[in-house]
Formats: sequence, structure tokens, C-alpha cells
Amino acid sequence: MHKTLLGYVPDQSPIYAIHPFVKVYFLLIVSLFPLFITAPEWNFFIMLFTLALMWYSRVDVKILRIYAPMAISMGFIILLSYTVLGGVHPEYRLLTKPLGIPIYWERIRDATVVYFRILPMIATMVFFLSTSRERDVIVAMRSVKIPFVITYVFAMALRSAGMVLEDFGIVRQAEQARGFDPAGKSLAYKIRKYIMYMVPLFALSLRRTEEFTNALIARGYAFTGKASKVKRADYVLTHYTFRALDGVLVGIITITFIAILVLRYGFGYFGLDDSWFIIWAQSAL
Amino acid sequence: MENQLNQEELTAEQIWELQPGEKRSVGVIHIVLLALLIGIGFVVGAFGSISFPLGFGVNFFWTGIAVQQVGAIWFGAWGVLAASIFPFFSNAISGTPFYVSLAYIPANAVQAFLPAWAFRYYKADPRLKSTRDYLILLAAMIVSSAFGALYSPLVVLKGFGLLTAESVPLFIWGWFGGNVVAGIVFNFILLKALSGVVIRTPSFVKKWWA
Amino acid sequence: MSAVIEIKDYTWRYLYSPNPALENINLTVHQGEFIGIIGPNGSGKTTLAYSLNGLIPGQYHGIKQGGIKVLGKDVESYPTGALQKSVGVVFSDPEAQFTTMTVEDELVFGMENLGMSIPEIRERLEWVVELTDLSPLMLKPPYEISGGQKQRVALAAVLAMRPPIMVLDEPTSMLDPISRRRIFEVLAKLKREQRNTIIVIEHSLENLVPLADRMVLLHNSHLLLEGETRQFFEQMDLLLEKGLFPPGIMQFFHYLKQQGRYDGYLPVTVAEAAEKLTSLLEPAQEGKQ
Amino acid sequence: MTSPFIEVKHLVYRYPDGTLALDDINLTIDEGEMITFIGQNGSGKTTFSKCLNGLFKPTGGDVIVDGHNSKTTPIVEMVRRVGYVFQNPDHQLFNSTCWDEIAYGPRNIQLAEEEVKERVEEAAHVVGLDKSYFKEHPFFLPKGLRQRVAIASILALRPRVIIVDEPTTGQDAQQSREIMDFLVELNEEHGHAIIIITHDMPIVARYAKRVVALGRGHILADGPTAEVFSHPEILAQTFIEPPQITQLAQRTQDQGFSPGTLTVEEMIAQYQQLTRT
Repeated sequence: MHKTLLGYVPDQSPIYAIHPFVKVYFLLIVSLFPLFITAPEWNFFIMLFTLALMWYSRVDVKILRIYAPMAISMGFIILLSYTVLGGVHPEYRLLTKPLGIPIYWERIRDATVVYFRILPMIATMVFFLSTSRERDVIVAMRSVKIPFVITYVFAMALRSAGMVLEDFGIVRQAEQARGFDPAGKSLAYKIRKYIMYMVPLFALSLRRTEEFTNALIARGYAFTGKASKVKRADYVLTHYTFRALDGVLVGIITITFIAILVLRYGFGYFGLDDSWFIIWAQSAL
Repeated sequence: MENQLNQEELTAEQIWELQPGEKRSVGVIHIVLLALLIGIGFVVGAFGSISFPLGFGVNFFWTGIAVQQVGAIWFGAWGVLAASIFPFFSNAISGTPFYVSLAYIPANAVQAFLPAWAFRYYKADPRLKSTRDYLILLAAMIVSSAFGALYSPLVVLKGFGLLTAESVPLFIWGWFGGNVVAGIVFNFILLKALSGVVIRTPSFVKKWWA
Repeated sequence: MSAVIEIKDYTWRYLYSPNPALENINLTVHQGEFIGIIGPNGSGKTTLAYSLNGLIPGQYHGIKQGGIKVLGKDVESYPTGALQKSVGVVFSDPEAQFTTMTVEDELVFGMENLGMSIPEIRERLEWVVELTDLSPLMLKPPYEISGGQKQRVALAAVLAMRPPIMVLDEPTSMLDPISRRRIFEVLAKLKREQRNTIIVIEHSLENLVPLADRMVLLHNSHLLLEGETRQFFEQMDLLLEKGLFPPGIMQFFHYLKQQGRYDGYLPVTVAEAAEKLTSLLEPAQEGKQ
Repeated sequence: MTSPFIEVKHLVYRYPDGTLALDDINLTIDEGEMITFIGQNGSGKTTFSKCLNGLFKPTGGDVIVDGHNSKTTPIVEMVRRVGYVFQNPDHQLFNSTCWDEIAYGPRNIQLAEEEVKERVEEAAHVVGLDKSYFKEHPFFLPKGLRQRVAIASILALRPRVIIVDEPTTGQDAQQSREIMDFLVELNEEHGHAIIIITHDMPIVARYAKRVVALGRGHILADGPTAEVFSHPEILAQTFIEPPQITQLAQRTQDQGFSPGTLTVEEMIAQYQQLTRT
């Protein structure tokens, strides 16, 4: 396992043979799919597909343990929003009325649709985070000629996030070393803990701006003036080649996306009415 | 930054006005600042999102607000830019889909911009020397968070179909409260503790860009 | 030998600061010289390093008098980004200089800024990696390697730009003794093979002294003492009085000199000192027998 | 006979990612000792120190401080006995005045405000922090003073053992000696056991009484400074070499110099001895 800022990525993975741009493209485009698909079974299929890709890429499935509670709590909130907080709608089909709260079929249906829309979007994000190193994102951005300064800010932001995390760990220890003990204390006491972290974290970052800036200037980096117009060699790209397979993958993703749009808006596929899952659920409830 | 004990006090006016002969221009330091702010916002924001979640990147107590508002007061447009960008990262960590984060940008930008604008326009002292300074900050926090709170659940969450019309108020209050309470806790402390140093560093931004 | 750096009546005061950080400094550095700069904290050493590569007055607000010429041209007349090709600075905290995700990117960054082509970059990369012995680390994040490696990366990143003048500001402050010696071995190699002009600011003198052609003492913003290394340390009492502690072997031989038991130059390396001490003692011991 | 204040038995520590940082460490530390931990970057000095005050819990073996096993004792109890001063003072200054900063620890362990006041004043006095600084923001102070505030803030917890991580990094020779003189004073006049982590060999030679050399998670050497420095081959394993004056004495052993020579003064004294006729 190789530690990145966003978690651990596998040491060896077939996915590393793929150009980083394809990974970013996958994240950006496949995340869009669920927005055009209403039928839950199709979205569920996209999620399964993404999870299968994770398995194929030898991602440690333990990563899912971090996101599972998040996905569950989100589902719970959506359900709550659509049922308990859903209001009174005499026009809907009433399923049951526990504690005087009306639960309607249409609400359950909509909650399901929304939830199954969110799941694959989360899955693509997790897939990306668990197979990409920071360098991949930078390579992807540079290979599509995004201005250097943007790529660079991005890279430095990740770098500084790493430093802040590290500082955060030390500050927390420093706090403990001074007898701070949140165990069994009130919420106000715990919030104080957050306050205490913030000042040193900011202070350290501010002290660093100056040093970082000096180091950048010393390496001949300029943001304005003639020196900023220099043509960059993009040496890092020499480690990556965009192969035929990468082109094919980009093509498949693009065609799938177009196909979904055409099927959805031209032929009315992926809608609620012909979703066998919804039809089955309606009859079951 | 080392020894600043015996120096004359600056007035709030002097903090924001250019002094005669003072030259300020955009430079590498601002790029570094932008990156560092995104980095710190990433960590601090993710921390809040994970600790007190309401869902979809909305929290009961969102620590990231401090980076947005204090960052923009000190560093002007660079703070606003950072504030618009870092929630992408911090939300991603807490499982918020990419396009939901994208749609949050206007809310985050306004939350950072408004206090920064208010301090510059009304010449308030970032070291919070008078009641007036506190009131300006508080008002800017409330108005900007109200905008964020209204925009995000209505436009974004409704737009993505994540919420029903009836449950929107809960999210509006959640966003608003989460921001204002966290803002009150952190903004005052950070500004009071560090402004005195920050305004004398070359990274401080008087106007919007330099 | 031609002068590569000429500092004339140079004074600098930071804005918001009551006293100048450097006052009335005069110093000329020649091509290929190795200069050691010492002085207590706050004496203006770092300000001097900043002044040589344009961070002052570029990045800092302040008031300047006199001038500094690098390669015959005033530092202020260089366009943005141009002076850094001639003067490379390595700072003391390596962590705060790393701006990328891998050691390789770190080494390449400066070369890309100079607009070099890929074959050129590849060639220099090979050279600098070999010189600083970094090849096993190329794909690691620079902040996850050990302290000694970090400081080597920081040095290599500036070396890769091949500046004719190198300024190192406490390049080994965080290192264990042997890692520290290795950094100085790299500098010795540079001095021998590349004929770079090298200026090193250091607190720890044991490794610096054997390499330095000339030493400079800064104290309270002033240049207090300057001279060829061995002659410089003849002023032992002045140095001790100013709170600087010359290497132990020099102090020991200075004592011998004062006692009239030795009258050569002060030794700069342990080997040299051991040899001299042995030859001093042999007749004495023979006399005893 | 009383048992030692700190007893480390077969201590093993692994980082969460599985790297073995400390491997079977055994060590005892008595009250009032003055020890330095030396070793290359990454040799485990800092990790070991954090095990001593309970910040890190052992993966295997035991750390027993004043009869309390760190595995079962809450960290609050541990830090009252073993104080740890972090290398960078900026990591440990949370409060907006020096007074609050020093009072932070005593307040955490819920002392009465009167007692807190007494401890703050005492700690400030010991580190030589003038009362006029009490209302200053610690962030505004120069590094030397920030370090003093950091030490005072630990002193206020009145630990019997104080660990100071790299106190002389970035300090000049004069400042380093001032800090060390102060730590010696804490040790000799106030009776605290002091553990110093450092790379600075001239400082070790001058001030340390007992040296513990760590390398790759093991204790490579433990003993009086002169004795440890007499074995350069062991020190080299952890990237340490003795100061030049010691190296000179070692190279001239045949002439009668002691391989454990630590300072110029000792060298001179031996020379006088050798040349007395």
C-alpha cells in the first residue's frame, strides 16, 4: 500500500498502466451518468461496475469501510427527508401511518431513486481516490495543457494539506502532553479542542508562506514578467505515454455518455415508468 | 516576522489604505498563499465535514468557514478563490459527489467575499479593536451565511433532487447554524490572535489582489 | 581571478524595523572562491543571502543604501527570474523548500523554470543524482525521506540549475554529524570539479573550516572580521568574545601557540592536527626517557 | 533500594503503518538524572521519548513511570510525571497570552485557580520569563523566548522528568550554551531529571553525563559520555561521530591522550600532564 494524501493506493495495480488522464476523465464523465438515469437498477449497475473496477485494480476493500457509514447516513437522511419531513400529500398513495406520520409510496420511490443516484457518484469518487496518486492528477492536468500556474497551485495545495495534517497530528500530541483529556467531557469542552488546534495550524502555515515563496523564487519561478512566459518542458510527462488503449477507453466512456443521452432523451429509456425495479417495488408494497 | 515588540500601532485606516510611495503588486507569494489556504481549508473543512455531518457536505458545525472568512479578510481575492476551491477537496473526502461540490461554488465564494468586502469598505480593523469591528464582522457573517444557506439547499440539493421541499428548512438552518456558530467560535479568535502579525507580513492583501 | 560579487557600502533596513539588518557592508568575492560566513543569530547572515539573489529588495519591503553587483551587474537591474540563474540559494529548512510530490519533480522544477529542453533536463538530472547519491529516492515524496536525504534533495534541486554562484544558508542545521559531513563532501566535490563560487553560512564550523578559503564574521549587522581562513582564526580571542566557538582542534592549537609550544598555522582537519600534535610530543617524550 | 523512576522493559513500538520503530528497548532512568539521546534522523529518539510520557502506547513490552504502567494509566496522569517539550515551539503554543499558555496545563488537570497562579509564576520565574511578557501573544516573541514559554508551560505541570527535543537546532553557539546552562540549572538546582534529544555533538560532549545512542530501533550504547564517545565504530552505525577534539585525542592515543577526551579544556589538561617535566 502506498500512502497518498487521500488514503492508501495499492502498490501494484493494472490500473497504473492506464494514462492518468483517463482516470480523471472517468471520474468527471461517469459521475455525470446518474444525473441522466432515473431507474435505480441502472444506477445500481453503474455502482457495481465501479466496485468491480476497484476489485480489478486490487484496491484494498477496507477503504470502503470508511465510506460505508457515510453512504448509510446519507441514505438515512434522504429517507428521513422524504418521509418524516415529507409533509402531508393527500394525492399520494398512503402506505402506512406510524405515530401519525404519513408514509407515501411516491416518497419512498423518490427517495430510492435519489439514493441510487448518489451511490454510483460516491463510488466513482472513491474509485478515483483509491487508485490515483497526487502526481496522476498533475499529469492529467498537464497533459491537457491546463496553464502551469493552475496545476502548480493544485499540487502545492495537496502538498500543504499534507503539511497541515502532519502539523495537526503534532499539535494534538502537544495538547495531550499538556494534560488535555477530552474523555468524558462536555461538548463545549470538546469544541474548545477544535479552537485550540486552529491557531497553531494557521500560524504555522503563515510562517511557511514566506519560506515557500523564497524557495520558489530561488528556483527561478516567476508568476509575472518575461520569466513567467518560459516554455516548460513538462518533464514528468516523459514517464507517461498515451497509448492506443487509453484512446479506446476515452472513446468508450464518451460513446457511453452520448448513448445514455440519446437513449434517455431520444427514446425515453432509463425513466421511472419502465423501471422493473420500481414496478416490482410498487406491487410488493 | 520575528521581533515585532516595539513598533508603532497602525490604525484601521492605515491598514487598508496604501501609504505614500507604497508599491504592491501580485507576485509568487500570492500563489503560495492561495495554495496554502486551499491546503489548510482542505484539512480543516474535511475535519468539520466528518465530525458533524448532516449529509452532502452540509454540517452542523463547519470548521471550514473560518478558513473562508478569515482567509478572505486577510488575503482578499486570494482568500475568496481558495474558499471556492477547497470545499471540493474537503467534501470529496467526506463522500460528496463531484458535481454537487461544483454547484456549491457560488455559495462558498459569497461566504468568503462578503466579510472581506465589508472590512475593506467600512475600514474595520481586522485585529477587532472596537465594538464596531465586531458588529461588522458579525453582520457580514450572518448575511453571507444566510445566502449560502438559502442558495445551497434550494438550488443545489433541490436541483439534484436530494431533498423534498418540506425538509429544505432543516438544511437551511443546518447550513446557516453550522456556519455562523463555527464562525463565531473561530473567526473572532483567529482574527484577534493573528491579525496583528498578519497585517505586517508581505502576504497581507490591502486591496483585492495585492 | 575576477570578482563575481561586489558588495559596496551596502545597508538594508526592513520596513517596520527600527535598526538596519545590515550596515555598511563591503565584500568582494572572486570566481571559484569558497567563503564561510559566521555570526550569531540576528547578525544579518540570512539578510545577506537574500540580498545576493534578489529576494531583497524584490520580496521584502525596506530601505536600501549602497549596492550589490553580481557578475558585474547591479542585482536590481536583472529582470525577474534572471538573477536566479546566476545565484542559487539553499535554505536551512528543507521541508519548507519542497513544492512537489516526488524527489524527481523537485529536482526538475527549477530546470523547467529556466526553460530547458527535455534532453538537457535528463542529462543534468543524471549528473546531479549521481553527485548527490539520490537515485533510489527518485519516486518518493520528498517529505517522507530522512532528514539527511531531505537536505541533499534541497541542495540537488538548486545544483541542477547549475548556478555559477551558490549560497547555502545553514544547509546542515538539522543533520546528524555524518549526514552533515556528507553534505560538505558534496560541496568539496563541487569546489574541486566545477569551480563554483560557494558561500556557506553555518553555525557548526567543524566541517566548514577545512573547505573555506576565506571566512567572514558578521556581528550586529556589521562585517566585523574577514580574512583567509587560517589567519581569520588567529583572532581567536575576538571570536570567543563574540560568542563564536571555533573548532576544538583550533582552540587547542591556539592554546599551544599562546604557550609558545607551537608556531605554525592552526590545523583545519583532525588528520592535520593529529600529525602536528604527534610531532610536537615525540621530542618531548624522548626527552623524558 | 528504591526502584528507578522510569523503567522500560522490552519496549516494542510499531507505527500504525506497520513500520517497526523501536525493537526490544530496555532502559532505566533514575530521578534527577541528566541524559542525552543521540542517533541519526529516524533512529527512534523522538518516538522513544513519546513512549516515555504515554503519548505513544507500547506495541509490546512496558513503560513504567513512578509505578504507573503507561498502557493502563491515562495520559493525563503520565504527562504530570513526564513532560515533553516539542522541537518546534509553534506546534505547542495555542493561547493568546503567555500567561494563558503557561496556565493551560495546570488548568487542564483542574487545579484551583490560586494554585494555577502560583505555578505559572514559578515556572515563568524558573525559565527567566519577565512578568512584562505575561500579556504578550506568544506568536509575537522571538524564537528563543517562544522556546522558553514552551518549557515553562511544561514546567507548570511540575513533571519529575522533562524531555526536551532538539533544543539547540537553529540556535547559534552562544544561544545553545545558554539553553543548555539553563537545563543544567533545572537539573541541578530544581532536581528535575532532564532528557535531551540532540544532534549537536560538541554540546553533548560539554554537557551530557549519560549518553544513550539509538540506532535502527535499538540501544547501541548507554553509559557515561566519555565511555560512549570512546567507541566511534559503534556511533558510526547511527551516523554519529564524536566532536573533532575527541577524534584528535583518539588519533593520538599512542601519545597518551585518553580516547574519552570531551572538551578542549580536558585536552589541554592532558597535554600539560604529558609535557610536565
